[in-house]
Amino acid sequence: MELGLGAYLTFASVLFGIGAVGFLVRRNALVQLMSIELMLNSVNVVLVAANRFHPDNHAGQVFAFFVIAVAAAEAAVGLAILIALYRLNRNIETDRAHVLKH
Amino acid sequence: MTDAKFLLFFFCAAIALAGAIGTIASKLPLRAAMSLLVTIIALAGLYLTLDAQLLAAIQVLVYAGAVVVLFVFVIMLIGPAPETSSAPGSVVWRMLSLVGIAMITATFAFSFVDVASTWVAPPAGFGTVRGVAGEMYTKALVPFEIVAMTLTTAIVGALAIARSKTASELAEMKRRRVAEDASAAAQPAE
Amino acid sequence: MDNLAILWIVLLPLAGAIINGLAGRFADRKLVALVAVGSVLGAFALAVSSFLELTHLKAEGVEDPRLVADVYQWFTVSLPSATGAFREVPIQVRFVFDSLSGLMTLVVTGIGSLIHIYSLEYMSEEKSYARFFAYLNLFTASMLILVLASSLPLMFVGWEGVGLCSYLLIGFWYETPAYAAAGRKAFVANRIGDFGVLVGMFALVMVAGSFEFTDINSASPEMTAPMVFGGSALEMSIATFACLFLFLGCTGKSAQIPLYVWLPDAMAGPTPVSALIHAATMVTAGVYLCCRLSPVFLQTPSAMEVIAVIGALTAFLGATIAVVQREMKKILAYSTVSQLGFMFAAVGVGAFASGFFHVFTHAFFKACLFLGAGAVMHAVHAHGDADIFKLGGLKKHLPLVRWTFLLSCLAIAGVPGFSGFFSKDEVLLGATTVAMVETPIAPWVGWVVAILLTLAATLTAFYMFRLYYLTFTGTYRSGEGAHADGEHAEGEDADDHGHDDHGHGYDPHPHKPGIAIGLALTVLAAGAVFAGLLGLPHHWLPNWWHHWMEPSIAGLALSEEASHAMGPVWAAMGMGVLAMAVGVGLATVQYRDKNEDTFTASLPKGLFSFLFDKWRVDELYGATIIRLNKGIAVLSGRLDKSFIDGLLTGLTSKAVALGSFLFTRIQVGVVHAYGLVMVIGLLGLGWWFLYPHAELEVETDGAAATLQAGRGLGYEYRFDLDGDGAYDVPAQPTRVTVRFEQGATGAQLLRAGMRVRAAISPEPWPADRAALGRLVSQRGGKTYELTPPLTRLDDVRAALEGSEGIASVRFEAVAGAARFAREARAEARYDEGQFATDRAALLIAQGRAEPIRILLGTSPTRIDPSVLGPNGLGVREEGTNLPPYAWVEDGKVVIRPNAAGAVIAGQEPVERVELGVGEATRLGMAMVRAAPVVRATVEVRNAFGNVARESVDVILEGASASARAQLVPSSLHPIEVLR
Amino acid sequence: MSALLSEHLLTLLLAVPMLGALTILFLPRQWPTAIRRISVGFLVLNFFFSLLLLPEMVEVVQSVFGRFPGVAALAGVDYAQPGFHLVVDQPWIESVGISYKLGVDGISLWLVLLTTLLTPIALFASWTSIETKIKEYAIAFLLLQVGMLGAFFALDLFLFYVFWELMLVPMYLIIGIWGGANRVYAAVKFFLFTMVGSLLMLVAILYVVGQYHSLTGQYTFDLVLLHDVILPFEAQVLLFGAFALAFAIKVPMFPVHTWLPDAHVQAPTGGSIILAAVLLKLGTYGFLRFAMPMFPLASQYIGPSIAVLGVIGIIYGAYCAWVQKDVKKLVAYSSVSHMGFIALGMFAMTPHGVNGAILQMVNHGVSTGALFILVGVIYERRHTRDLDEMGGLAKVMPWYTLVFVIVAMSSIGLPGTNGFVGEFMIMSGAWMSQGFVGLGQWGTIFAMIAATGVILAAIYMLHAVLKMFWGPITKPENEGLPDMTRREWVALAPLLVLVFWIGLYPATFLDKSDDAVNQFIGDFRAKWDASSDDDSLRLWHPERHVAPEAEALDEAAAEAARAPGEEREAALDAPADGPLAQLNLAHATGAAGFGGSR
Repeated sequence: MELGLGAYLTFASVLFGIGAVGFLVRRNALVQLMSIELMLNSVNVVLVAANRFHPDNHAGQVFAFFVIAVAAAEAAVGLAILIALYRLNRNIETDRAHVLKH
Repeated sequence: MTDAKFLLFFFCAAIALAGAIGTIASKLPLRAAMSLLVTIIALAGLYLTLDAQLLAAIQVLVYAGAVVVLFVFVIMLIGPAPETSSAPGSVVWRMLSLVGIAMITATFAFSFVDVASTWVAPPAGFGTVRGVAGEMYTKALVPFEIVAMTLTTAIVGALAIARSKTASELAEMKRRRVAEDASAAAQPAE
Repeated sequence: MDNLAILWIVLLPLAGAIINGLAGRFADRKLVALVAVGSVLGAFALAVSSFLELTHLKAEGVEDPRLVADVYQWFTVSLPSATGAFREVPIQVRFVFDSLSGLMTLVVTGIGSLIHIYSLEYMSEEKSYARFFAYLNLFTASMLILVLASSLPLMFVGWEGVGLCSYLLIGFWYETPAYAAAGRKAFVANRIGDFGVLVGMFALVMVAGSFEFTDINSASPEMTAPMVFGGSALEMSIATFACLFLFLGCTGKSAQIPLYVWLPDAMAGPTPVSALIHAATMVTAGVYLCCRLSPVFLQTPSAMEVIAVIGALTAFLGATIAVVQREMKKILAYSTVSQLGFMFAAVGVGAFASGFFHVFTHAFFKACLFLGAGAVMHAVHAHGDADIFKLGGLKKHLPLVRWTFLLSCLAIAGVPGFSGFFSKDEVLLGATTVAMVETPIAPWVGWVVAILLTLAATLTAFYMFRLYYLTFTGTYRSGEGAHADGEHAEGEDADDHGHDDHGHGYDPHPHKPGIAIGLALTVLAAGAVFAGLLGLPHHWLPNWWHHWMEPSIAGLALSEEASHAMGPVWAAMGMGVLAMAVGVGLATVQYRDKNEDTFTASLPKGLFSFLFDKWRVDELYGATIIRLNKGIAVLSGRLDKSFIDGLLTGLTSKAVALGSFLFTRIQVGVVHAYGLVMVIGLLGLGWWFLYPHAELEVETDGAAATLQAGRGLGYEYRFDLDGDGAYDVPAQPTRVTVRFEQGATGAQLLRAGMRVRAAISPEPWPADRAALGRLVSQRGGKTYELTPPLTRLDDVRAALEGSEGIASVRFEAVAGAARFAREARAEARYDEGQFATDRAALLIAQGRAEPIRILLGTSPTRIDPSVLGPNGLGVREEGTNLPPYAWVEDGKVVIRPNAAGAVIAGQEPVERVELGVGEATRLGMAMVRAAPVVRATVEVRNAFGNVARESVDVILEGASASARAQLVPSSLHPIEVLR
Repeated sequence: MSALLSEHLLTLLLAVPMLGALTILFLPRQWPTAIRRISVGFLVLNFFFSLLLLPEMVEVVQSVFGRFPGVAALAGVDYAQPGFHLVVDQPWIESVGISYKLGVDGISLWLVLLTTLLTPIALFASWTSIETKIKEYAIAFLLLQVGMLGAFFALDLFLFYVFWELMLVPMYLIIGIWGGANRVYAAVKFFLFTMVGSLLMLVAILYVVGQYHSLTGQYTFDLVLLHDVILPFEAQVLLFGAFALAFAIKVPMFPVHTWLPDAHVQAPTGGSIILAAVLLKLGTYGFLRFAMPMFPLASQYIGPSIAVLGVIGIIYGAYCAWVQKDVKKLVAYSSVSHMGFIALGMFAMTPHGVNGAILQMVNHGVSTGALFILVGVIYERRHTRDLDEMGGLAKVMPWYTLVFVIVAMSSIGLPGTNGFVGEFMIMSGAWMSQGFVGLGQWGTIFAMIAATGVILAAIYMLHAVLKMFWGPITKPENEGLPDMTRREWVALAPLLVLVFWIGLYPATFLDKSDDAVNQFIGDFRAKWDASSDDDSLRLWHPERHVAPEAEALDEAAAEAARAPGEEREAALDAPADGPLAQLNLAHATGAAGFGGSR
C-alpha cells in the first residue's frame, strides 16, 4: 500500500475535526484549550508533511516551529485568563462566562 | 516509504487519534491532559516519519514538557472537578456543532485521501538541527524575533492577568464596594 | 510712461494719505496739515499746469488732446475668440488726462484743496486729526484714480476706493452707532451698484475686446447686437444691457432711485466730507462714467429713457423731501439727491455735456452751501447737524457766511446770471429738445422730464430760500433767554461728540469763522457765481463748454434744422425762470424774517409726515429687501446647522448606531454559539476550496466565441466548445519518451522509474492525482506522460538523463488527448456543422434598440407579443387572443405568429414562418432573426480532484451560417415565407 | 551641496520640517521657549529654502553667496518651460509601480510658498495661546507642513494619497488636543468627513492604475503616465465623482461644508490659520492637478454642476456668515463663500479664470490666514469671540482696527487689494467661458450670481467690523485692552505686504503660473478633444509607454532560442507559459490547441 501526502492530510483533518468537536462540545475551558492545542497540532502535521514532499527548503518546518511557539504563548495567556475567570466565577465553564455580552 | 515508516505512521496515527478522542471525551480534566500528552508524543513520532527530527524533539520538549505541564498545574490549582451537567438548551447547539464538524471533517478527509504525492529522497541535512536552524536564522530571522517578542509579551500578559490583587488594592475595592452599598441602600430610603 | 505729472497728480494725495495714516498719529498737527494740504495743493498745481498744456494742445489744433501716463500692466484677462483660442486683453494702469478727465481733475483737486484748507480750521478741535486727513487724502487719490483711469477696471479701483473712503468718513465718529451704521449702509448700497458696474463691464468688454474707454467707445456701433445671456439672446441689445447695469452702478454711487437712501444718512460724516464727497465729487462719479461712455449710451435709447425718467423722478423726490426737513445738512443732502437727478435726467435725454456742466457748477455752489452750513454749525457748536428752527438771524453774527450762502442759494435756485441758471437751463433745454424735436428718444420722456424737473426746480428754489431765511434772517432762536423755560436744563454737553443734540439748543454766542473757512467760502462762492459763464446759452452767446467737451463727450445727433429750433430754447428758459420765480417768491413770502415754520406746518398732516419720513422708502426697503435677505440669512444659518449638517452627520450617525445595535445583537456571549458560527464559516470555506466553480462567461463576436472560466485555487480546465461531448481544448500535452539503454537490468529500470518521479517532484503541489509520471506505454522502453510546467522541462530532462539506465529522453507534444488543462479561456470559431440542431435563438429587435434574445428548444415557447411592437397581440379569426409561439424543428426556427405583427404591419396574417439559422424577417415593427446556438461546456478540476461542469448555450448573433441564408437588411421588405 | 539644493530641493523642503520634528522630539519639555524658537526656526529656514524655487531668489542668493562652493551651480527654475520642474523620481515599491516622485510647476509653486510662509506664521502667532503640550504642538505643526508640502509636490498618486492622509493626523490632533470646549466633536467630524472622501479617492486611484495595467501590463502610480489613460465616459464620470467628492469635502463645497465651521471654531488659532490658508487649498489644487486633467470628459460634464455648487456656496456661505455671532464661524463661512469663487474659476477653463482661481487660492490663504490671526489676537485678550461681547474696540485698539479693516477689505475684494484681482479674474473668466470647454452658456449667469456675492461679502464683513470696532465701548472688559504686540505685528506684516503686493502688482505671481495654466488648458482641451472623438479605454500617447508584453515576448523568444534541439519545440508549443502567464491567470491557449477537432 502506497501512503503519501494524502494519508497525512486525512489524518490531520480528522485530528482537526476531533479538536473542533472538543472545542464546541465541551464546556470546560481547560478542555477547550486542549482542543485548541489539538487543532494547532493538526495544522502542524499538514505543514510538516507538505514540507516533506517538497524538501527544497524547510519552510513548512520553520512555520510549524513558529506555530508551536505561538501555541505555547497562547496556552500561557489562555490559562492565565482561565485562572482569572476562575477567581471571578469559581468555575471555568464557558457558557456561564458571558459578562462581556453587550 | 519503508515498511518501518509505514508501520510507525499507522501506529502513531492510531495512538494520536485515540489520545485526541480521549482528550475531548474524558470527564476529568486531568485525564484529558494526560490524553493530550499521549497525542502529542504520538505526533512527535509522526514527525519522525516525515524526517522532521528536530521538530519531533521540540514537540516533545515544548508540548509535553511545558504546555501540558502548565495545564496540569492549572488543573491542580483550581481543582480537578468534573464538568457539571449542562443546561438542556445548549445540548442542541452542541449536537448541531458536532454533526457539522463531522460533516466537514468527512468532506475534507475524503477529498484529501486521494491527494497524489511522490516520496522523494530528502536532501542531506533535511529536518536536522543544522538544516532547520540554518534556515530559521537566515530567511526567517525577522519572524523569529517577532515570535520571541510575542512570547515575552505573552508571559508578561499572563502574569498581569493571573496575578491576584495586592492587599492595598483589595482594601480599596472593599472600601468602594461598601460605599456603593451604602449609597444603594440610601437610594430607596429617599 | 509719457507724462509723469499725471501720475504724480494721483500719487501725491496717496502719499499724503499713507504718511498721515501711518505716522500722523505720532506727528505734530501742523506737520499733518502741511502734508495733507500740501499734497492736494501740489496735485492741484500739477493739474492746472497739465490743463494749461491741454489747452495749448487744443489751441494747436489737436482734435482730441490728451496726456497719458502709462504706468504698468496690471494683469490680463483672455477673451475667447471664435476659433476657441484666447486673445490676451491686458488691463493697464494708465492715466489719461483729456478734456473730460482734465476738467474733472481740476474740480476734484481744486475744490478738494479748498475743502482741505477749510478742514484745517473746522476739524481743529478733533482728536483724530491725522486720521481725518489721511482719509481725506485717500479719498482725493481714489477720486483722481477714478477720474483719470483710462480703462474700466482701473476706474473701478477708484470707484470702490471712494466708496471705502466714504464709508470710513461717514463713520468717522464711529463711537456713535448710528454713524457707523450709516457708513455701512453707504458701503453696501455702493456695493450693489458696483455689482452693476462689474456686470456692465463684462458685457462691454466681450464686444469691444478691450477695457479701455476709447476702444469701448469706438466699438459702440457693434453694441446694437442682441445681448446673449445664459445661452439665449435677450430682447435687449448689448448696449442696453451694459448701460442698464452701469446705470445700476451709477444709482449706487450717485444716489439715484432706488439706491439713493444712503446719501442723506451719509451726512453723519464731518461737514467737509459732506461737501467734498457727498456733494462735489464722489456722487458725481456716476455722471462722469455716463459721460465717459456716452457713445455707448447713445446706442441705446431705451436705456436712456430709463435713465432720464429715473433721474427726473429722483430730482422731484429729493426736492419734495428737502422741502420739509429741519436740519441744514439733511436739506442740503436731499438737495444733492435732487440735483444729481437733474444731471441724470440730462444724461438720459442725451445732453451729456449739459449734465456734466451741471456737475461742474453744482460742485461749486453745493460745496459752498455745505461749507456754509458747516461754518454755521462750527459757529454755534452744533454737532452732526443743525436744526434750522434753533437757528435764525445769523446774518448779524456771520456776515461772510451769510453772503456766500446767499450767493450759492441764488445759484442753485437758478437766478439768471448765476451759474446754476445756466447749467439748469442747459439740462432743461436737453429735455425740451427731446420733447419737441425729432430724436431717437421718445418725446413723452422729454415732456415727463421737463415737467418733473421744472417742478423740482421750483421746489429747489423754495426749500433753499426756506433754509436761507430760517437760518440767517429772523432772530437767533438759541440765543440767551431763548430757553428760559428750562427746556435746556441738562447743561452744555453739546460739544461732546457722539451725542444726539436734537432737542438742545446751540451755543448762544455764535463765533465768527477764521481765515481758512472764509477763504474757502469766498472762492467757492465766486465759483458759484461765475462758473456758469463757461456755458452760456449757445444760441446767443459763445459756449466754451460744449466746444471743449466735444472730443470726449458725444451728444445726440440732431439735424441741422432741429439744432436751430428755438422752441425748446424758449420753453426751457421760460420754465427755468418761472420755477425760480415761484419758488423764491413763495419762500420769501413764507419765511423771510419768520421764526417758525409757517408753510410746511400748514401742509396736510399725512402729506407732511410722508414727506418728512422721506417717502418712507427706508422703511419700505427695511420691510422688504433687507428683511427678506436677513430672513434668508437667518434661515440659511439655521438650516446649515439643523438640516444640512443634520443630514450629513445626524443621519449617518443614526445609521451607524442602528448598524452597531444590530451587530451587537449577534454577540450572544455564548462560546458555543460562536463555535457554531465558526462551523458554518468552515463549511462555506470548505465548500469553496474543495469544490471548483466554473463560472463560465461567454463573449461572442460574429461566428466566434470566447469562453472564459472563473479562476480558483489550483484549478485546471478543459473545454468542450461545440457540445459534442469531446473535450476540444486539451491539456498542455507533453509526452516524455524515455529510452533505456540496452541491457538495463530490472533493478536499474525500477530505480530509473523512481528517479523519474524524484526528478519531477519539485512540481507545484498538488499535481495530477495519478502521479506526475504515468506509465502509458512499455513498447520500446517505458513512456511516461508528464504534465510539468514547461519552465521546468530543463530540470526534468537533466534529472532524467542523469539517471541510471536511461539512454535518452525525448519530449513530444501530445495531440488530441483530452486532458485537464490550466487554461481558463478558450476561443472558438464555429461553422455550420457545429450548430445545435435542437436549439436556436430568436433575436427580436425593434428599431435600433438592443435586441431581445429568446432561446428556443423543440417545444413551443411563448413570445411576448409586445416585443413585436405596441399592441402586437394577434387576433385570430375566431376572436380569441393567442400569443405567438416559436420552436425549433429540424434545425430551423418555426414561428407561429398567430397574426401578431400583421395587425401592426397591416399585412395578411401568416400561419407559420420558418427561418433557417441566420435568416431574418420582419414581424410587425420588429426584425426577427434566427441565430444559431452551440452548447459549450467547461469542466473544472481543482487540486483535490473535485470536478465541476458548467454548460452554456452560446448564441452566435453574428453568424450568417451559409450561403443559403442571407441577412435581410431592415430596410427591405420581409421575405416571403408563406407556404 | 549643490546637488542637494538644485536636484533635491523638494526633498530638502520635506526633510527640514521632518528633521525639525525629530529635533523637537529630543528636547526636554521643560524648555518651552527653546521648543518654540527651534520649531519656528526650522519653519523659517524651510521658508528660505523654499524661496529658492523662485529663479529671482536664486539670482539674489548667487550674487550674495556666489563664492561659496556649489551655490554657483544652482539653477533657477524656468517656469515658462512646460511640465514639472525639479523632478525627483525614486522607485519606492517597485512591484506595484509606486515611486517617490516629486515635482513643482507654476500651479503648485505659489501654494508651496504660501505653505512655507504661513506655517511659521501660524505657529508664531499662536506662540502664547498654547500653554500645554507645547512640544507635541510644535511636532504636529512640523509634520503638518511635511504633509502639506508633500501633497503639493507629489506626482505619484499613491504618494499623494499618503501625504494627503498624513496631513490629516496632525490637524486632527491639533484640533482635538489644543482646541476649544467642543474640540473632540469637531476633530472627529473633521477626520471622518475627510476620510470618507479620501477613501473613495483611493478606490478611484486604484481603478485608474488597474486600467493602466490592463493597457500596458505594468503598474504605475505616476501621474504623468496615468494622465495618458483615456477612459470611457461612464468610467470617467464615476472616477471624477470619487475624486471630486474627496476634494469637494476638503474645499469645502456647498453641501459638504459643515465640518468647516465646527473645525474652525474649535481649532486653536494656529490650526485655524493653516486649515483655512493651506488645507482647503489642497481640495482645489487636487481638482486642478488630478481630477480635471485625468478625466476631462467627466470634468467637462460635471464641471458646470460643481461650478453651480461653487456659486451656491458663494451666496449661501455669505448668508450664513452674516448671521454668525462667533467671529471665527463668520470667517469660516466666508471661506465657504470664497472657495466657491475658486471652484467657479477653475471650471470656467479660461486662462485667466484658472489663473485667477490659483491666485485666489493664495489670496484666500493670505486674507483668511490674517483674519484668523486677528481673531486670535482678540481671543487671547478677551477669551471670547462673540460679536456681542465686543464693540468700540477701535477706540482702545486703533492699530488692530486698521489692520483688521485692511484685511477685511482684502477679503471682500476691494480693488487695490489682493482679493479684487482674484475675484475679478474669476468672474470675468466665468463670464467669458464659452465654447465646448468651460461653463458654456451658463458662464454669464454664474458670473452674475457670483458678482452678487460681492455685495453679500460687504454685508457680512462690515457687519462684523461694525459689531467689533465701531460704536461705544459697551463692555467694561474691553476698556484698556492692549493694542497689537510686536509679535503680532511680525506675524501679520508679511501678510499685509502680500495683500497690497498682489493687489497692486499681481504680475509677480501671475507670470509664474501663466504658462503652467496655459499648458494645463491646452492639455485639457487636447485630451478632451481626443477623448470625445473616441472614449474607449486606450492610451492617449501610446508611444510614451513601454509595452512590457513586447519585452516579455522578446524574453520568451530568447529563452526559446536558448533551449537547444528538441526542447525548442516544446517551449514554442505553449508560449503562454512565459513569464506573463504567471501574472495573468487567464490567458489564451491559441487557436492551435483547438483546431478543427470535432
